[in-house]
Parts: sequence; structure tokens; C-alpha cells
Amino acid sequence: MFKIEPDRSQYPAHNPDGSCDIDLSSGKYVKIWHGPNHPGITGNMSLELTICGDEVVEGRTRVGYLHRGFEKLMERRTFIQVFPIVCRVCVPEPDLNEYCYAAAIEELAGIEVPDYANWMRTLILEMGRFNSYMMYLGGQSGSLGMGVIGQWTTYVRDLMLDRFEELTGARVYHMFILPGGVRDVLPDGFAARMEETLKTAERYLDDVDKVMFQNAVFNKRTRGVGYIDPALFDSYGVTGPTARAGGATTDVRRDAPYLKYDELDFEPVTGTDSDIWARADVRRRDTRLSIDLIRQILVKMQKPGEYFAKIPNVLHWKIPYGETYIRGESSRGEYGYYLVTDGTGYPRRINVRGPSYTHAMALLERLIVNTNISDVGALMVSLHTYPPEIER
Amino acid sequence: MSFEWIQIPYALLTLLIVFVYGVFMTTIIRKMGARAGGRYGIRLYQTFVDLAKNYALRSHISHGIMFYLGPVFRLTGGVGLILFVPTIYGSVMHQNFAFAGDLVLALYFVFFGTLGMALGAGESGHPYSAVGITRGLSQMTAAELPFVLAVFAVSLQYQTLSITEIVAAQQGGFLSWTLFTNPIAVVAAMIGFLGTMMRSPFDVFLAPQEIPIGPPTEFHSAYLALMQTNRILFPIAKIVIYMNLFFGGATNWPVFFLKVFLIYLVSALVGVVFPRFRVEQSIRFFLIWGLPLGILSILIV
Amino acid sequence: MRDVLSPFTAWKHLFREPVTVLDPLNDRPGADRYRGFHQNDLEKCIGCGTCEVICQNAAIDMVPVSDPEDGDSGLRPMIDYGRCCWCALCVDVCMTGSLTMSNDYVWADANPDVFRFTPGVDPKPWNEEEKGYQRPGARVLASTERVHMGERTAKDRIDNFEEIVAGYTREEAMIEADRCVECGLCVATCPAHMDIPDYIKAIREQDYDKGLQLLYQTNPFSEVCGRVCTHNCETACAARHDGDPIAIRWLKRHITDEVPYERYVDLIGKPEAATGRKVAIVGSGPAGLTTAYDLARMGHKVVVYEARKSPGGMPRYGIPEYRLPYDMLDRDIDVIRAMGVEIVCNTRIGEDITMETLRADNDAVVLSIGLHLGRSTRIPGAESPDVDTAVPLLRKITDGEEVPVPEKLVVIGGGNVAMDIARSMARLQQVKHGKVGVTVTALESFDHFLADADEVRESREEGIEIFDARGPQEIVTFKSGKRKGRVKGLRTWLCDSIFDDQGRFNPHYDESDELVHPADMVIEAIGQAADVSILGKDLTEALEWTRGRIRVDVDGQTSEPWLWSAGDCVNGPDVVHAVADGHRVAQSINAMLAAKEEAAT
Amino acid sequence: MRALYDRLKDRFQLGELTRQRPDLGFVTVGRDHLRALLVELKDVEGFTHLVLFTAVDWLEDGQFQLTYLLNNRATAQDLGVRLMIPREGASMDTIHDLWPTAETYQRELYEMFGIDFPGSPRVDEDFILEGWTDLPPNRRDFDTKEYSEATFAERAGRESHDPRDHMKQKLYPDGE
Repeated sequence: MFKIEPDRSQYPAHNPDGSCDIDLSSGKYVKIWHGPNHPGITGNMSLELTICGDEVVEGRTRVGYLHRGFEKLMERRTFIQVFPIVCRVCVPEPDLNEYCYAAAIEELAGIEVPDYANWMRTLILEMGRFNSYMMYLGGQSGSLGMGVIGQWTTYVRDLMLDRFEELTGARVYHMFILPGGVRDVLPDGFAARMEETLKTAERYLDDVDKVMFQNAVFNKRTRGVGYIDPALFDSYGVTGPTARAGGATTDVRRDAPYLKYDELDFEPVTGTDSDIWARADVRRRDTRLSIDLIRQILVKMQKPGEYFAKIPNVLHWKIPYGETYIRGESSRGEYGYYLVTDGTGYPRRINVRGPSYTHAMALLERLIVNTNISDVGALMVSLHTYPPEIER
Repeated sequence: MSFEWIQIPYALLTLLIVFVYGVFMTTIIRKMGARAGGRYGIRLYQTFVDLAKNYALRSHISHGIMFYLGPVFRLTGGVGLILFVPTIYGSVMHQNFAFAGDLVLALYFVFFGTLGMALGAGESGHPYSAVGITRGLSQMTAAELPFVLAVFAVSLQYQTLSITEIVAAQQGGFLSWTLFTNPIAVVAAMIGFLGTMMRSPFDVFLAPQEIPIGPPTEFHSAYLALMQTNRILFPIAKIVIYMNLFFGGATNWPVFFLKVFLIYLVSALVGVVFPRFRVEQSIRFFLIWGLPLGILSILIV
Repeated sequence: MRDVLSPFTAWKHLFREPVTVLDPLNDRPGADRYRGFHQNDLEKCIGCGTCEVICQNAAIDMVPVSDPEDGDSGLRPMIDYGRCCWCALCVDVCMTGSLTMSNDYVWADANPDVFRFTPGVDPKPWNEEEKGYQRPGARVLASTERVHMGERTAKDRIDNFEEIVAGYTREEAMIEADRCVECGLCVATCPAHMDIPDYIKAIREQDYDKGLQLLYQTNPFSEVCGRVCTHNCETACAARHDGDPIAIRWLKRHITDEVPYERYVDLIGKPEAATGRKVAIVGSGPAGLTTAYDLARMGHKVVVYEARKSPGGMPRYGIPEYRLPYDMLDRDIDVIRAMGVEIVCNTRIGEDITMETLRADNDAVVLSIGLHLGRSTRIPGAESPDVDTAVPLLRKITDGEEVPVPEKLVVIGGGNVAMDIARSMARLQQVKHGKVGVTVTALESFDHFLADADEVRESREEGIEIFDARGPQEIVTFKSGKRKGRVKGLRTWLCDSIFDDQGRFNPHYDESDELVHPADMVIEAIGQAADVSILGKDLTEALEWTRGRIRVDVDGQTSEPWLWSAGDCVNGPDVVHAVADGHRVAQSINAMLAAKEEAAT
Repeated sequence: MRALYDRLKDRFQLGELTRQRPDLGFVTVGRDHLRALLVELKDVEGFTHLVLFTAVDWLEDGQFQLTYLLNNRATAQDLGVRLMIPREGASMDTIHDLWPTAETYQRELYEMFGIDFPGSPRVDEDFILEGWTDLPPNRRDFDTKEYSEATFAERAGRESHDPRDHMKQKLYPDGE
């Protein structure tokens, strides 16, 4: 009833390359900047939107607000000096960077990492994934004006940060996964405190289910909105929960198990609708999966053992020529480090493959056309993008 | 009804009481929202501090006369509403400037501020303001419909356009409140109420995550403070009308405080736990749920 | 309908205790492992600057805090918290474990300059904080274990004088060289100030030519020092605080092993053009030959006079061949000869040629005669024919002369010379009798032993008995019979302290703890003296003396303007010290000659 | 991986296969065969997922290495296709019609390495560096340290000492 379809007849036609010629002086269109200083944007990026009425005619992702030239910086640093930098490519889930970088170095230098360190790394990656999802759930509901979820998830995330803090000595950038292993063993009583945190998290997630996912208005705003055709997944490099929400079963943890994932019991979480709701739902269930995995890991981890392999003196560590690519499953999708070494003490090239790179650029620019500007925030949050991955 | 000069200081006193109460209630409602999110929330005096700070600030940025007058109009709407609505039934001091046809004037004041705001914000030339105003006005109109219909129903029911008389008719036990004598009108009115309280799910015209801040985007310093003042006063004024029309009014301050708080609470209870509708979704909501109920209530009467 | 009502369940949080922290500045200490502001234990810190090197963001400056001393540069890290990224690599790499991080992380100040301070020096509330990040376990970013040096087993080596130490292979040397952090603290401690970090780096880069050039810039006795140097550098090595020091001496030897000997002279380069000045040097030990090498490279004509058959001094006549093969010494000497130094052997000053002649024929004379006279304990029985001192005995062994090899002998002394003679005699015993019967009695306890730990260990492996803290009291001789006057044994008392309260040498004995070590022969190895009789009466009287040694200034010049003295005879026994002396004297002479040249023109 | 290589080797004149891991290989191809190879890999061999596309600057050899990393989801295998192009006037054929997302990669390569992709949408539009006039910054010959020293001021009053030189200065200032 009262279905209002916008009149799109007066929109400009798209050119073959996706652009369209917009005559701003015609007065039909308004160009607005969605970001970078904008609560509906995840991080420092912006969308340059051309709107006609309430609808987006053309959207362009603009990045460059925080470009720190990480990849270039890494080329100037020795292999160990790169280690503190990599985590800074992604704030909410920095650990995967540390893992991918360390694993790439270890592969090219031929270092065997102790078993215990691998368990520890798996644990940390799942904790990081959990944190990232917590941030996402708050952001997704917040993008639609429901702040209370964000406050809960921030609290739960904070509890997990407490666990991170006691384990790694830092809250945000943990810098715990060194090339060669990890920095330390679990502190005493960690498993018990973690269980407590997980229980609290589950209680809050139950609340989130009731308040966010069983919410008439939330459903109304997200069901059928932001649909991504699964046929586009490979063309646009769509991976991770975003792809799984469209029925794809791509999960690096299952497809190409790294660390200890082949010893853990889990199935990738998938959805069917490929809309904002499905993506939120997949991530919500993936959060529960992470909780389950953390429990499994803590049970399966053996008693503290060797946690650091013998590595050469890091001050003049040279790695012979080689190139490799290490991938891992981040909370946003496939994350990877492409490392090229040339026999010197410095990397020749490090390229970070962040899922946001493909999601937030070409894909988002395509999805955003003909959406209502009210949905732009929710849509972009639903892709779960972190701008630093675009502009390393 | 004769005019007495003494009514002016009395009315100002009313205004002061309502303002202070409004400040605290704003604070308390915010604290409740914070509690729901697991936070302590702001300190009790924080709203005063914010206001004082903003009033102290001056700006060099100008967007023209109308830009400055916008907040003034907005505040006038709030103050005017208070002044022409009897706050405490039966109290000479807090009768304000109530007169026989004040209901119509009140309805006008409810809309007056929004219009003034629209003019002022439009003058700022910011696209977000423009988008916000378009949305705000269309949604406000849609939200007013069930409310106005409910008011008609009530005035038909009591056969008067004087708020005081409507309140008088509701005296004598809570069962004589409109809430119980004409529940459908109250439901319709409450739907409209939610739509005008600038809270989720009907706050898309402010929508920080979508079109940052909406109409007030360009407002700052003392202008912002004026608008904040209005945002404190205006809901109370509106609630006073609702209280008088539907919930039996108030015969003394404690009852007033309690009733206003409870009615305010309705919007907060809903606002905290729901995300917001898109503008056309909310208009559709008012048209589908509010409008028929409003018409129904008139028909019943 | 459920979807409309369900969200209201959020309100159940309304009356729950909020979860936020009311006073985050005070109520929330960091976790036990938190990486907060740095702490530095100034006593432990040696100012090696490794933290500065590893800091990826150049947040650390090394600033002077105290005076430098051996193994401590006196510098301490100052941290710029505007750049610190709290990665704690500096803590992980810290060579001593002095640098740690407290769990204090809250500190606000309006002045940005206060966020740059020297931990441990500037008073901060967290300086005493126990909690925080400490490197767990051992240092992991650089290896703490020295690469094992291959050596021949006691069984293989006891019946011959072949070199014991195998030397590193390239792989081993690479691993050992990799451990170096290039702090350079060792350079100051090395008497010759060799460019240790640089030549170790040359090994890492497999650039042995460069390594050799670096060695010979500061030490013409690199072959010798690569084997028998006292390696003071290793006591200053930053790595020793948390693991084994770098095997600097073995790495030096490794470079000389790796470069083909034919290339030495080419790599070192030609001397400068001849100046026509002449210098005579008395004694062809490390001090004399280093002086000769330097002066020759500066273009001066140098003649070295040596009393014995072969040049080399103490390294040849004092150090047994199993530690330093003579052809290695010859290689060093041949390099020196290749620089144009003339070495005249079998020429004893005072007999074959006098000091006066040397003085007359040369622009300067250097006296580097070493310490070739053995000292005696002068305890009762020391005059027995079966009592000898170590140095002359070692010399005889080198020259292949006959020495008495009894089945049982005692060595008095705990220094390296004692070990040398004990082990040399043990080898001779093994050859002659098929078994070892050597006892060493040292005045010092093992805690303060003078000889290298390696020497002690190897001696024991070879079957030598070592008694510590024994003060020799009497050499017991047969009082009658066929062997009257011959040695029967050595009587010792336990020595409970060597120095008195003023720090003077004044051993105190516990007479109740007496031992008699049976022996057919006693060798005294308690010190050496210089043979100054060659100077002649006039010169001896003319020179100034201090405690039995010729007094020299910092440049090695004696009170006579034409005479310099260097090496053991002025500074006590130490090869690398002698080399350093040689450099100093050569510099001084060169300066004098240059001044002379200038005055002449 | 080996079987795949053998199938394609002669048709596309592939260079040696570097097997970094059982599931990751790198292979070099000539410019003429690149597009055909990518199409074959994508449409026939199941390498449908363009994992990443980037460049490596071999300044000393005067060449850029372009790396197209493709993933076969079904077999969980990765193949990195390497292509060397001269640094001077670097230019390469666009592949945005095979993978639309390559448009972004090509914009970045244009900006960061100065590699042109004629025909790629908005390839010359600013990507990250608005108003950048210096060398493309990811080229090896762009010196970030030099740039930052020329552009930004150091914090005043910072001075460090090398332990070795400091000790030399204090303990034996005259040299040997």
C-alpha cells in the first residue's frame, strides 16, 4: 500500500564505463559529501554522492584522508621493524595483519613455528574477529539510529579488550604475533576469565538478537535493501561474510585452513538473501561461531610450551629472494599479505590485500546507485569496510 | 475572561518552572537512555552547563537575517505554546493566557516553530539542512494529521475549543479522562506525538548517521543554544496539551510533573529501542496507522 | 507483533548497575603485562644503544648520563613519546634486560616536552612499579648462545703440540657473527681499539678481504691475537649480560683463516714513500714489531734486533705451540717483513751491539724487551736444582732443547703461564712416560682465578690436577740419601685471603690446612721480569724507574728523548696490550720525526 | 598445479613455474599472452577470483613486475601470474572488463607507480593522493625520508650519540 516508486526517468544515462554525465547547473541534482567527518561513515573516507531528490544517482568513494603510505614505509624498515607497523593497517582487527605478515616472513625464511604459538595465534585471531564483529553490530544498528546496541557491543568488546590486555599487554594494537612465534604464554587463570567474558558476551548477544534482529523497524529498513547479486561476487572480489550472506561458502578458515583451523570443528555460516539483513545476520552468527571456537581452542591448546622459534639476530636479518602470499579470513573477508623479498634486510614489496579495497570501491560505487540516501550509511556499514585497508 | 496584568509575571513564573523542570527531565531521560545502554550517563547539571556554554559563544559566520531568526521563531513556538496553554488546572497563577479558543492557537504554535526553523535553516544553504527540512516538514505534516484529527474528536466530544474547559470536563477521577472516554483518539494522538518528539523511529530529518544533524547543521553558538532551549521547552509544552486534552490535566505541580514525565517517557521508551524509519516509511506509517484511527475517533464521537 | 514488542526488552538494563568506569584515570590500572611507560634499571643498563637501533620510529636517543667505562658507554636511552608506538621491541632486544615497561599508562600534561625523558634518570611515579611488560624468558630476538668451537679431545691432544682449536667453518662463523649487535662497546675496551663490529660485519657479508684490511689497520698480529689474545673485548661484550659473549677472538681468527695468505700483503697495501729516517727496535715481540710495522708503513727505515734465534718474542717463546702454531706467528712476522722491516736475529744488545751504537745510528730507539726472566718464590728449597721457573723452560721447549721430564711435578702459580708450562710438561710426560703427573697449586681461589676458564677446563681434561687457594711454604727436599738435595714435594697452606685491608698483597694462611704435594720437580710460574741488564750501567742510571720498570709517559717515551719503551717490559704481559703500545709509540716517534723534519726544512 | 602448468605452458609460452607452496605457484608470462592466459584461467580453469593485482619495482633492472594473483575457489589453489614491463613509460593493457574490480587496482597502480592502463575507467582520477605532484610514491626511487625531511621539521633538541664514538671521544680522544 502506498508504495512510492521514485521517478527515475529523469536520471542521466550511465556510460559504458559506469560513469554518467551530470549537469549540476540544471538544478535537478545536488552533490553532497557523505563523510569524511560523518557519523555514518566507518572511518576516514567519504562518499561523494550526486542525488536527485532522495535518491543517489552516482556515488564515488573518496579515500586518502589517512594515507600513511604503510606499504612504502615497510620497504624502509628491517623485517622486525615492519612488525609494529602492520597491525596499524586495521584498527578493529589488527591481529590478522600480524599473523599474515609473520607467516609470510616465516615461510620465506624457512622458520618452523612451535605448535603452542600456532594455537595462541588462532586464539588471538578469533578474539580479534569477535571484537571486529562487535564493532560492526554497533555500527550497523547505529547507522539506523539505534544507539543502544552500539553501547552494549562496545562494552562486550571492552571486556574482550581486557582479555587482550592481560594476554598481550595492549588493548588495541596488540603487537603480540612476532615473526617466529608469539610473545608470551597465557596468563594464569586466563581460561576462566575468558569463559566469564564469553558468557557475558552471549547474554548481550541474546539481547542484541531480541532488540536488533527481532525489531520491526530494523527489519523494515534492512530486508531487501542493499542486495548484491551473487553472480557479481567474483567480478568484484567479494569475500567473507558479505559473500556468505549471498549463499557462497567461501571461508578461508575452511577452504585453505591455516594455523590450527583444521583441528577445530566448525562450519562456515551462510545466509541466503544477500541484503543488509542477511549480512548482519551472518555476522551475528559468525560471532557466536567465534565464541564457540575460542572455547574449543582453549580446550585444545596444550599446556604452555615453546612459543618462539629460533630466529636469526633481527638486527641484521636477511631473507633470500622469494615471493609469497599469505591469506587469512578476517571479519570482512579475505585478508592477505603479498611479500616479495630480494635477499636484503628489507622487504622489496609488501602488498596488503584488504577486503575493504574491493568492497568499498568498485562494489560500493555500483551498489549505491539508485539507493535512498537514508540507506547509504546502512549499506556502506553492511559491507563492513575499514578505509585503512584501501589506502595502506 | 478578563485580562489582569498580574498574569504576566505569573506566566513568566510558570515558564521558569517549566524550563527548569524541562532541563532536568531532558537530563533524566538522557540518563535513562544511558542506563539502558549500560552507562551512567551525564551529570545532573550537564544540560545547564551545555546551555550556558553555548549561550556564551558568539559567531562570525552569517547566513542572513532569516538564518538568525530561525531559532528565534523556533523558540517563540515553544514559549508561545506554554504561554497560551493552561498549565495547572484551577490555579490562577498558572492559568497563563488561556482563553476560549486557545486550542486552535495551540495547534498553530505547534507548527509555527517548525516553519520558522525551516525558513532559517533554508537560509543556511547547506544541502543537509535542505534535505532535513524537506523531510521534516513532510513528516511533520503526516504526523500532525492523526493528532489534529484526535484533537477534533476531543473538541467534538467536549463541544468546546477551550483547553481549560476540556480539562474541566475530565475532572472527577481518572476514568473520566479522555484516555478512557475516547481511547482511539488518544492512540491516534499518541502516534502523532511520537512523530513530533524528534526521536526514533521518526527522527529521520535529524538522522546524524544519514544526513548529519539535518536542519540545524549550520547552527552553532548562541543560535544553537536557543534551539536547545526550545528543545527543552517545546516537548513540555506539547505534553502539557496532551496532558490537558487526554490525561485529565493537572491540578497541582506534583501531578503535573508526574504526568508530563510519564508522557515524555513514552517517546523515550520507544525511541531508544527502535531504529528510525526512512521518511517515506514513516509517512506511510502515519497514513496507515494514525490517519484511520484519527478518522475513526471522530466517527465514534 | 513480536517484532514490535521484543525490542522493549532492552529496558531491562535500566535498573542494572552501569558497566562503565566512573573514574578511568584512577580506577583502572593496566594489566600485569601492560606495555606502559618505560623503566630503565640504570645499574644494569650498559648504554649499548641496541634499543635505539631497533626502534622503528626513531623514538630513542642515546644521551650521556654518566662517564663511560669498560663495557658501559655511559649513555642511556631517552624516549620521545611523540614517536613511541609501544611495540616493546626495545625491551625485547635489550641486551641486559634493564629496559622494561611499567603498566602505568595514564599521564596527562599540557607541556609536550615532558613526554620526552630518560627512563630511570628522570623521576617518574612508575619508576618503582613492579608490574608491566618484561621480556618473558630469554632474549629471543638475537641468539644468546655462542656457537660451539670445535676442538680436539683431550685424548687426541695430550701427546703432541698440535693446535687444539679447530677454528670456525664459514657457516659457524656466520651464525656467530650474526649474534653481534654492533654496539661497539668492545672497541674502547680493546687496548688496540680494533674495529670489532666492523670486521664482524665483514664476516656476515662474507667480505673477508675487507675484514682482513680492518684487522691489519689496527693489529699486525691478527693471526696471533686471533688465537691467544686475552680478549678483554669479550668481557665488555653486550651479549655477555644475557648469554655468552660473542666469540670475537675466534671470529678474528676466522677472517685470517679464510683469506689466502698470498693476498695479505696486497690487501694491506704498500707502505708510504721512504722518509730516510731510521729507527732501531730492540726485541721482536708484538710491541716491537707493531712499532716496526707502523713506522715502516709510514715510510721509515726500521731495524729490529732480536737476541734469540727467531723473531716473535713471547708469543713464540712463552706460548706453547698447541695454542699458537709457530707458522701462524711466522705468517704475521712475514707480513711485517714485507712492509720493509729488517729483523736481525741472534743479536744481543750489550754484547753484539750496544745501546750507544743504536742511539748514534738511529733517529730513535725503541726498547721492547718483554719479560723473559722468571721470578722465584724464594721459599725454602727454591734453590734446589729440581726447581725451575716457567719462562726459561718454555723457551727451551720452543727451541727444542732438552728439558727434564720427571714423572711427577708441581707448578706453583695460577696464571696462564702456569697453565702453559703445566700443559706443555704434561704433553712431554705423556710422550715419555705414557701418563700425566702434573699438579698446579694456585694462591687464588677459583672465584678469582687468573688463568682463563678455558685454560683451566682444558688442563683438567688433560689430567692436570689443580689446587686453588694454596700458598707455597716450602719445597721439601730429601735431606739425606742418594737423592739428598733433590726435590721431594711441595708443602702448602690454605690461603684464606690474599690482600690485606689496605688492598696490599699480603696473603694470610690457615696453617692447620697443610698439604704436601709429592713431586720430583717444582716449576715456579708466579711472574716474570725484564732483563734490563742489556741497557748498560750508564743508561740504567740515566733512566727514571718506577717499581722496577722503566718509567714512560703515555706515549711510551722514557726520560731519555731518543728512547721509547713498549710492551710487557713497561705494561705487564698481554699481547694485545703490547700491540696497542706499539701503535702508540710509533705515533709518538712519527710525530717526533715529523717535527724534526719540519725543523730541518 | 603441475598438471595445469603442463597444460598451459606451451600455449602461452610460460616461464618456469615457481611452486612456493603446494597450493601457491608463480609463473611468468609475456605481454602478448597475458590477456589470453587470464581469460583461459578465468573461464576454463576456474581461477575466477582476482585476489590481488599489484606491482613490484625492480629499479635496478629497470622493470616493473606486475603480479596478477588468481584463486581457484573449487580447488583452493592460487596462481600468481608475473609479467615484467619496462619501467620507462610503463603502460599495460587494462583488465577491468574481465574483473570490474580491477579498475580500482589500476587506478592505484597509475597513481602509486605511474603505470598507465589506457582504457581503464577513471584511471587518471585522483585515488588517494589529491594534488600530488612528486614522483609516484611507491616507486623505489622516491625517497620517503628525503621527502619528509624536506617537508616536515624535526622535533627540536633531539640529539643522539653512538656508543662507540661517544666512548672514543671520552676515553681516548686522540685516537690510538
